[in-house]
Amino acid sequence: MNKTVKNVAQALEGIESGMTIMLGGFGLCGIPENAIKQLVKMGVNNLTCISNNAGVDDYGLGLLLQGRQIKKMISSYVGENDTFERQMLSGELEVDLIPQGSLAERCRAAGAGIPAFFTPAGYGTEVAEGKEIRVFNGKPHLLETALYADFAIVKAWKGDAAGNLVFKGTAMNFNPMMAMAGKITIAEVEEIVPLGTLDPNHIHTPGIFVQRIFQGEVFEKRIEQRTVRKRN
Amino acid sequence: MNKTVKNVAQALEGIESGMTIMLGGFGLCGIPENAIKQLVKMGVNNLTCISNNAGVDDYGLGLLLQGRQIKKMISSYVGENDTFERQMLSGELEVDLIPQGSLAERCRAAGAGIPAFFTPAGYGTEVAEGKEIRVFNGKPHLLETALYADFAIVKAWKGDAAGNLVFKGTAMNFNPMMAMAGKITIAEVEEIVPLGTLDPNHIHTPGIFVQRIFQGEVFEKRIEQRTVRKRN
Amino acid sequence: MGLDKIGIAKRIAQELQDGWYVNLGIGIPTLVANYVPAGMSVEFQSENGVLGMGPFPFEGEEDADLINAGKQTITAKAGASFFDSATSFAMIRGQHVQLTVLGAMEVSQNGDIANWKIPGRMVKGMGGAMDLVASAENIIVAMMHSNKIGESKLLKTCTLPLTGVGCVKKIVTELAVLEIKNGAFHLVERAPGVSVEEIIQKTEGTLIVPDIVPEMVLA
Amino acid sequence: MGLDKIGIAKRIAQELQDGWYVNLGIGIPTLVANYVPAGMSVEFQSENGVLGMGPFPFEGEEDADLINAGKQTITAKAGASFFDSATSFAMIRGQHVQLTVLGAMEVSQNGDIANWKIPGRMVKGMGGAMDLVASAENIIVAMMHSNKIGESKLLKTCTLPLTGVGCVKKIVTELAVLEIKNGAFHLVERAPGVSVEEIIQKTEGTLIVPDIVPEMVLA
Repeated sequence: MNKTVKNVAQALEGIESGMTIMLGGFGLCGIPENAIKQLVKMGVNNLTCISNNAGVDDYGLGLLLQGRQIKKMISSYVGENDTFERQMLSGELEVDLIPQGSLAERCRAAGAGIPAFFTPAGYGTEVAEGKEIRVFNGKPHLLETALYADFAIVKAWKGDAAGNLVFKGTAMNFNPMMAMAGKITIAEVEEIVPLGTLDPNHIHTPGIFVQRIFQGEVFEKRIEQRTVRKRN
Repeated sequence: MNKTVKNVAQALEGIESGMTIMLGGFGLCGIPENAIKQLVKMGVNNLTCISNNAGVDDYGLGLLLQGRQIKKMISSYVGENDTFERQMLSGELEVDLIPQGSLAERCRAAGAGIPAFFTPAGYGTEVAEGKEIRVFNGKPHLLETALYADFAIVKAWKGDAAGNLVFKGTAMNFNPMMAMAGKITIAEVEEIVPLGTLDPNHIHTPGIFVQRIFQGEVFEKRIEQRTVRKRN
Repeated sequence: MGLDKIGIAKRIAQELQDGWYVNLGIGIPTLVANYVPAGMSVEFQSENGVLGMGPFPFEGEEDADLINAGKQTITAKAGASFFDSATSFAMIRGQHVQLTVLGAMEVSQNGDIANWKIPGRMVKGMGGAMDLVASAENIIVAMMHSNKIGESKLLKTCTLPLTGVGCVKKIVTELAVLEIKNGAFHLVERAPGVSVEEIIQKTEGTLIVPDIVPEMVLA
Repeated sequence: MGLDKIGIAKRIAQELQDGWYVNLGIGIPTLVANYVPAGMSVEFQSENGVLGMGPFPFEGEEDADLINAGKQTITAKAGASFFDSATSFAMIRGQHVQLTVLGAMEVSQNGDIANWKIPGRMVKGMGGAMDLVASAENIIVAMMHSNKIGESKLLKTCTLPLTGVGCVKKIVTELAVLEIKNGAFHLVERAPGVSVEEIIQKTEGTLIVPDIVPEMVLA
């Protein structure tokens, strides 16, 4: 099974305005930056984007916000982005804020055929409004439902033609669950390696969850908060 | 944090008659064989064992069945064990049979703080009796609850003093979820390697889920169905 | 008369499609892997945690840590992956597996299947079968048309405890290929040399027989 | 008067216990990692997917693929592990993390906490805070006693949208250590040189003051 496509344009074929798209990453770490640039180029709009964060003003999902391509964001944390806050407070951008653990689990649930589950996160807060509450082990929990997407776009370190993915460090974050949840999952990788190169014991996302894979052209991999210590 | 204990006896301290114990493995693959032998030696009984299978007559959990140490088995498949079938049909052994995917997910749920979730598995069968049914996406689902255990005993290939575990091949199976679900999780490993040896990108079970780790003395690793092909 | 186990496996292999992920149950279904049409890329998932199963190992190369769901020693192909049971059933429940082939003790004309328990006599457990049949879009049952004492296994209503309801779409037996729709078995093909009359006689459930019932073509 | 941020972090570090896994929020809580008592083994979990965080990297060794939940570049110690967000919150929700330290905009005397939203003015999102406060057995809030315009942040009732209810057990501010029980703040320690009167004056919620309020001892 060869899922390799030759470039980002081919990888993103079929994405249309109005669709729901999941994008991996935490902050700017592990985001599919080549695919995001391509979405800008394609000019699709009215998108519902499911992503933990919304990038910064001029990088990552911030680029799609600047171009007003996003109708609705489903995220857990959207600080660090003034465009975002402005569009949200002015009401031109719909926002659904979800506790980070619930966001991760709701993506996984979609991919795992689990339509709903109970979690304690958000009980007693506005997140619980309209949701079923049930007590387990003496503690109230909310019923949260699976989050599906037309396309999931994830970023991995290495991948192969079978769609197997390996992530590096904390660039893994939401990528594996989103890969599971997309009707069509597109993987952007830094390097496509020959089949058989990846140790089958070390594969983070088995190829079954991935429909298309491409090697990104340029990885800026911008750092949001460069914190260092001096050498003695 | 050094979670290494010097031998299986020390690892299993605190396990008492009447407790609920999870044991990893699928068939005879990836079972904590040293720990099982120690349970025989300890003579604890009235155990509730949660394990996908029940071993064979003279190996794995079959040893505990022979000694009538098990009061109740919670499993998905128990073929290949005559002692088991006899004790079950005679009524001396309580058995709760659970669809394999629900078993895996119920262990994970316990470890993940998710008290219950919906699954389609078992709808319309005796597994659904007494369970809440709800339709999602036009399809009926059952509400399944988390499965907890006093102790979880898992088997890994390699581990370190921090409790990080790496599994090999299909010996992984139920071990990672059970490691998450135990109030106390004991890891039996073939080799304890120095801290820092395991690549943090390749750890299957992060040490936070493991309270004690020991290197097993002897690994028979019996094969249930030896199927081979001839060389040309 | 009719197909042997290999024949059934060969016929089911014709149902495979390029790019599919397939879960094969214990017994006849396992044999399907040997007859993937040339030039077709199909990956086999085993619910104990492997994708990309290869053939049995060469003698002396068996690895106790590498088995399939039938507990048989196997190998892994280039591009294979190992994963835990929760992830494995995420693949199954989440419908990432395109086809499930499994055996059955009984199938009813509305697609119910029973294959895990004979009350008071035999209880092996459902293993992964309940998850598989509740989740898969495509389920093919591979079985003999009749049981050991000659009773039809294609019934109006199952008599044994169910594994799943209304889920079986297609059945391949030693005698025929049948589809289930609108609450009836539909005869699609007959095995070489098997008469329509024999199939009618050995099918207890409602059987719809078209005017022409082609004979299977096996390579 | 009172502690600086480092002082607050040092005082919280005294609450650590050997063998604990700890999640530190953004801001003051992050500083706690620098003051783990000697000889004590504590591992830090960051909800973006790392256990066993080490110090910041040396200049020039920053790795964009290795950050903490505050998006700061970090390092990993020997024995560290990386994992996905679902596994990370399994650790948190499943109570495998023994202590959570986080900041707050408001805390009420029954342990409610608000720290994610000011309606109409600021909405950053709750990030992992709602999962953390709903799950953790031990939650310590690290914050200033008053907000920028001098209003108490220790209230009878929170005015801002809540992050969690009845979950905060302990608060460390620049002025004091307080415990929450039976619907009231209990003064446990005062910062060096801070008077009980000042703490009373700056606490809007019900404050129980014992006869003797020891001064914090900071190394």
